Amino acid sequence: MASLPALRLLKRALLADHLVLWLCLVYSAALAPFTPGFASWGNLQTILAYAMPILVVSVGLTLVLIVGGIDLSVTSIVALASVVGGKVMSADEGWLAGHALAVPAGLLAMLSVSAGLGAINGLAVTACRIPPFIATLTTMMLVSGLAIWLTLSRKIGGLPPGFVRLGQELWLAGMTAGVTTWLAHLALSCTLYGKWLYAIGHNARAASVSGVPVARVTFFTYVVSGWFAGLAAILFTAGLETGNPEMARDNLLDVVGAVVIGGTSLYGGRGRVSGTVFGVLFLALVDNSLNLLGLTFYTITMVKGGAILAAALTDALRNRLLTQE
Amino acid sequence: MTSPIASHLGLRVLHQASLLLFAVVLVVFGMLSPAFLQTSNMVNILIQTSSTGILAVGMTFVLLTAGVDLSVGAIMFVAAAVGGKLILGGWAFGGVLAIMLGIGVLFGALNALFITRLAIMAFVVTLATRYFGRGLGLRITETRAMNLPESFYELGAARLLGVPVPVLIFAGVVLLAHLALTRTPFGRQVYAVGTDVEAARKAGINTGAVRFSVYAICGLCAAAAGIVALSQAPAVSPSFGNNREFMAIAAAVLGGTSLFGGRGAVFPGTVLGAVLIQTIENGLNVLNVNPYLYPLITSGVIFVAVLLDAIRSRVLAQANRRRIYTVAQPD
Amino acid sequence: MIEFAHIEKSFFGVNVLKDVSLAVKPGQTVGLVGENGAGKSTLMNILGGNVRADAGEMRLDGQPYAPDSPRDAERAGIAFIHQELNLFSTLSIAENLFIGGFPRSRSWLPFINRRQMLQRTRSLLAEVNLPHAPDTLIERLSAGERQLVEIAKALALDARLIILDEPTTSLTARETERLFAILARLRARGLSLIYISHSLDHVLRLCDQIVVLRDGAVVANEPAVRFAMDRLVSLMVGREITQLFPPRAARPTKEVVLDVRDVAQPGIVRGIAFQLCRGEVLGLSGLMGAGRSELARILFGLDPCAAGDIRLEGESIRHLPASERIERGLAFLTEDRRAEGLCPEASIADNVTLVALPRLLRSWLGWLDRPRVAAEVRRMREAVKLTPTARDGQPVKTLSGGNQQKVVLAKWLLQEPKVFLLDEPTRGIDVGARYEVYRLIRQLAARGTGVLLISSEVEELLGMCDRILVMRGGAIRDTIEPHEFDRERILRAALHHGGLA
Amino acid sequence: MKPLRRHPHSVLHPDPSRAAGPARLAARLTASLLIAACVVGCNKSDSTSPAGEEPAGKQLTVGVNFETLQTEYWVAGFEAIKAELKGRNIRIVESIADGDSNRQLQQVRTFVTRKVDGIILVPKDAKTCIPAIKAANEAGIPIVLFNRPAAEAQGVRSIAVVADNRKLTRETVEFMIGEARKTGKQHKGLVIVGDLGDINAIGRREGFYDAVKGQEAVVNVVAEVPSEWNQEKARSGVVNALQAHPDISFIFSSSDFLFPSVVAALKSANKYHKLGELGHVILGGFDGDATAYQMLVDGYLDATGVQDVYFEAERSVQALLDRLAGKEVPSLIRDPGFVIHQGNLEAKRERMWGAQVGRK
Repeated sequence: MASLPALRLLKRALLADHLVLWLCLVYSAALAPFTPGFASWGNLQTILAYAMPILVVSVGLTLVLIVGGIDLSVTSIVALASVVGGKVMSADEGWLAGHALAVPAGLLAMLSVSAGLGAINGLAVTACRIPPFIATLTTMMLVSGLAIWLTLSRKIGGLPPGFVRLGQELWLAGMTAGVTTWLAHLALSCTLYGKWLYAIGHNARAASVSGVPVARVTFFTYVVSGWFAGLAAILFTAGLETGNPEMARDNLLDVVGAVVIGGTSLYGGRGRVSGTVFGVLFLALVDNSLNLLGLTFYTITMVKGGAILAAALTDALRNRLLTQE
Repeated sequence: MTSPIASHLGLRVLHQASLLLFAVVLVVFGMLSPAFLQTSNMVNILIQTSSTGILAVGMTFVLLTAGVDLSVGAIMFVAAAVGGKLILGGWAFGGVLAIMLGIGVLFGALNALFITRLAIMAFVVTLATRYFGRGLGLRITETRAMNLPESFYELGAARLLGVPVPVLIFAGVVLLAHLALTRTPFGRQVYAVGTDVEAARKAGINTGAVRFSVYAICGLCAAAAGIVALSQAPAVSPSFGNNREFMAIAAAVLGGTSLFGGRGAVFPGTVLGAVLIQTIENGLNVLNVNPYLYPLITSGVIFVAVLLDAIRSRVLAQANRRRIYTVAQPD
Repeated sequence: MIEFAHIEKSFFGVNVLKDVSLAVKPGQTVGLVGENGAGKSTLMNILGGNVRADAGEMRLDGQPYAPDSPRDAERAGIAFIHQELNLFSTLSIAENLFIGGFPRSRSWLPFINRRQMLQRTRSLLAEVNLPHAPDTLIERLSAGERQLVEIAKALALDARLIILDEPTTSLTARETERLFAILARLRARGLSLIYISHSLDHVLRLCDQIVVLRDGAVVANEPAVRFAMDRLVSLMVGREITQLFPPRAARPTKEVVLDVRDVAQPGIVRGIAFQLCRGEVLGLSGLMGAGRSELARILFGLDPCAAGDIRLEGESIRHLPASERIERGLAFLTEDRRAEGLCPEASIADNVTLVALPRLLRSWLGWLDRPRVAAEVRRMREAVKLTPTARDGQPVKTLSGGNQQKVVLAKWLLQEPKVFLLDEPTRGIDVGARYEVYRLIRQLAARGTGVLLISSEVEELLGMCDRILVMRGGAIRDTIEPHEFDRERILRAALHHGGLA
Repeated sequence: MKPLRRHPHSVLHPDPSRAAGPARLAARLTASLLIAACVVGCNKSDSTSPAGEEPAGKQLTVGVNFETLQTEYWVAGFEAIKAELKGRNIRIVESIADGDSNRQLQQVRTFVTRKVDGIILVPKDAKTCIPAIKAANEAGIPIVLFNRPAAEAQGVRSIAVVADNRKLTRETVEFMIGEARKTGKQHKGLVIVGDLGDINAIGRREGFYDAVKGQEAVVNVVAEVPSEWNQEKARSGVVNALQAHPDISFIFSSSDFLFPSVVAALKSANKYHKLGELGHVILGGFDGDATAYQMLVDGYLDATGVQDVYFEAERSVQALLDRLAGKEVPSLIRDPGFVIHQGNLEAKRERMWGAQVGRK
């Protein structure tokens, strides 16, 4: 049966290590001739600028999924951090308006608030032992409500130019996202923390018997996830030059979708940062190309659903092939 | 060490934690506004719970098998969009309702097909169908709000023996679901599958069929919830049913349903959870609270409920821990 | 009653069953023994309808029998009681008995006839001597009681043949006796049994006929009276094992390494006091539920300790968390390998290094020293003689039970523990792997580690230990020195001079 | 004899630590390429050829981006702009941001990539659209903001064609208060606010409070119902408020599209009566959609604030063409809008988009 060369090729493709990356490349190659402006530097920039902040959120979520949890509050943390940043830095209404230290203080505030919110999630999950899904669902509602309440729905403009540069100059944003993603990758593959993360995701009880400080590592992971959301908030906020209480409001399922397409398991213990990178890239490519093709956004929504399903199907097929062999 | 009597009392209180919280919410709102505790307002709360409640009942089936369905809001939307189109196209009301329910089942079956046959995680499948459904619904409605004729409004306003029809539908769904879960072989098998799929398969249960059914039921409930929602506000807007899945899950979890499967009940559990959420919303309306505080208060109460539940299961686990010796056995 | 004729089965090109033929007569109890991987489970899965044979046939009462599902097998009157019980903890006893087919009230209504169900449950529970109400939830029953529910379930199906796979592993001695009494009654009623177990004394005691499988083929099929323990073992292993326990290399020292002083936890254990010396193998005997595992968990820091003191090399560790006790040299092999011992989906390498990783870092940042990690994995694999065909990156769930246990041992040995708590280290593993485990224990002791060996098998304790403690009701009831070693004395202390039921 | 062994490499999940060399290398290369691309790419941003030069004789292409099409109002605006462009033989590229400002930014950049000649944008809000406008400015593409203005920002050029939500709402509510005053008694008032994340919803909420401020003798606002632009929430909110205050007799809805919910709630409380009938609740709204038009015609609705969609569409396209032709165009074009009520229904219905849509 497998003697047909085409079939064998398909099988090998399915088992390839970076399937999603190849998918991205094939997809791009296939669409480029038909899509005006798709294969251009400008468009690549557009895609990257769009994908960068989402990537940072997704990487944080990847860690949480590997440890066997889930964090539904990441995008609302982005919103609140964005608001806090605006409140600190804005020339119009910021507490430190015009101050020389406004930008560093704003960055610090954004990152620490988001890490703090991550800590609340972490406490709810580890100390209170609330299932992560419901714990972070609650904080999602709370945090986004808080962001809107703090600003009374207003967007905060007048952000200092030094801060805005972070989002305007793509290389700065690219460096920030790239470096943190790379760090997360290294942490997962080369450090004790990474090994512990996978072990807890595989079997938290066995890990705890083996002396892994399960509660501490899990807690820390939620903090990191919150921190990544804060970092993403910096990119989002600088990119849109606005502290916005509904920043990233509709991105939650995009983020989860991208991570899952990247091959991270919702059951914990399985997943890679590189997969998430390609998952984010894939969704961004789909979104961008369909936009360029002038398709209506509901068609794009449907195609995205199809893409997620297709990715999951491929993953299932691949696992079946692996166990059959 | 606390005395056994005190800990026993504490246990009994914790057992009824969600009921207690519910009572606290009622008393607080009642004290702040006399209008709140009027019978007519209680009826209002029930009417307003109906839609989310039905959705949560369907969700309970899925959660009991350790699955999840993120697409219910989208199913509601598609069913309502198609139903709206048909009824504006002059179709008979009864026929439209039947078709809407059919769409719900169909969508649920689609979810089920991917989840049971192709063994993809429910979270991912229903996330994908959620996108798909919302896109499809927007396509059908051409992204604009659709106002529906009187028939839906009449359904919502009608009363049978003095009981509003939406409440009757809700009660009917709850009764059927409760009987199905507690009194039929299928219901008990749902619990079995949720506790341990592999064991259920070995026990000769057709696990595929059971899991298939729960998603179909969930789809059916979603469509029914859509109908009840339309009877409340006879219009399909592009945000119809958006993010309802989270409310439904929250209601089921507040009612004591475990996200890990095998534990939970439609009655009183899920019903209580759904009513609690709606009661908060209603009370805030009645008290004319600043709209910015709504999400903060609602999520605060949910958090307390969830926390109480977590404490309860911890205390229970401790109390149920096997004792090796008792004081009565001096040896 | 049931006949297997020339059954063949292979998985992924590996022959698991080779021309297996055997028969079970009505009312007969057949013991099925063999090392892990000998093909027992596959054969029984074919009989139970979980797997189909590649070749050969089965005959039930002379009729060809080829079940497609467990349901088919049940309809034919064959019930399979798995080692991991198939009960649903959140359902009641009655519901568990009838989960596969509830009695209906009326044919056109889908409702369960509860009255009939409860009534039948009551009579079935009476048959297995279980005095619980039919609507008791399974989660409130002990392991032994659950086993009895499983048997009642088989009876509810009107089974004529019951397959029991390792039914006694999680039972206390008293519960085992109770089970055997019920099995005897069932036999008297004409039921056939197939009994699979590593506890050879149980097999010898219970069965009429014993079939020995080795590498997928039947190597002996004779009446039980023709077997003796050592013959069974050598048939299973395929070579003579002259000595089941490896020889002692060194004597224990008098240097105390673990000092337990009046440890107590209300409701669990009380007044626990003993000393463990360097190089000593201290046995901990007692019935299941006597508090042995609980004591080990308290010593290791997984469960709280209300009173008393635990000293490791003279320093109190009572208030330290498990992770710090590990750092100070404590190790703990738990009884539940799958739930607490291993990360089944993770690789061999990751499992082996899990405990020792903090010592294999290159810098304080948590950077792993990969070459060293790989070297340590290699060293430990050799030390525990892990099967050489497995790759380091292979998930441990694909290994046999014995090899999995070796991985757990390797994980702790890498830490070079000063005190090793072993809770049922040989449960559910085959004879060859058992010997390896014993050898490793000896080696540890010889290197000066203090070993606390918890076991339900008295033979194992007698063969391995320098001293044996006996627990009952959460307290230590007897301490037995080598010159007093005696099966009966241990059992008497464990049962409180009641003797066996 | 040993049984056949499975090939050790193919059995299980790919092991990251010993993944096949070439695949891994390729993956790393691509990843670094992408990062490099973005670093190089941004320096090139100036070099994207400006598309602003006069396209003599060539068919023009205009990108139309709407933040949302969630309400009929936006659909009507969208249709009006498209009709306007088609009438002038201009090609249209469209995209909808679905309420996501980040996506909107990407979509505008996509327009720039496609080298459109002009952009008509309905921004998500005043501030988050600034980077999008900058992107268009940099590429030299004129950009018109439809219905929503951008916040003041240095060096950012755009043309905005807008109605003032706050002002128009204030006028509408002031008209309602006038009607209320005529009854000679004090009314209890209710306001339905929209999604608290939506800038227009906030503008209307503020307009409402501007108008009722100091008018407590006529209208005492006893209930504020948040709707999140959700019809079911709006209905239950009104029902609940009526529970607390059964004598509410003055309701302003921040959007006409919530009227079906308001009507349903009033009907169930038996309070839905025509103007002049006993127990009439003074009703007002905003947008001027088909439902509102029908309610006006049927005599249930007192007033609604109408934004002049056709005016805005025509002016937007004209402004774009003028700018392309090198003419001077003011940066803010006001749509005065108007309050439509029973008194001016006949005169104004031609400019009420809901009346036109309803007639179709």
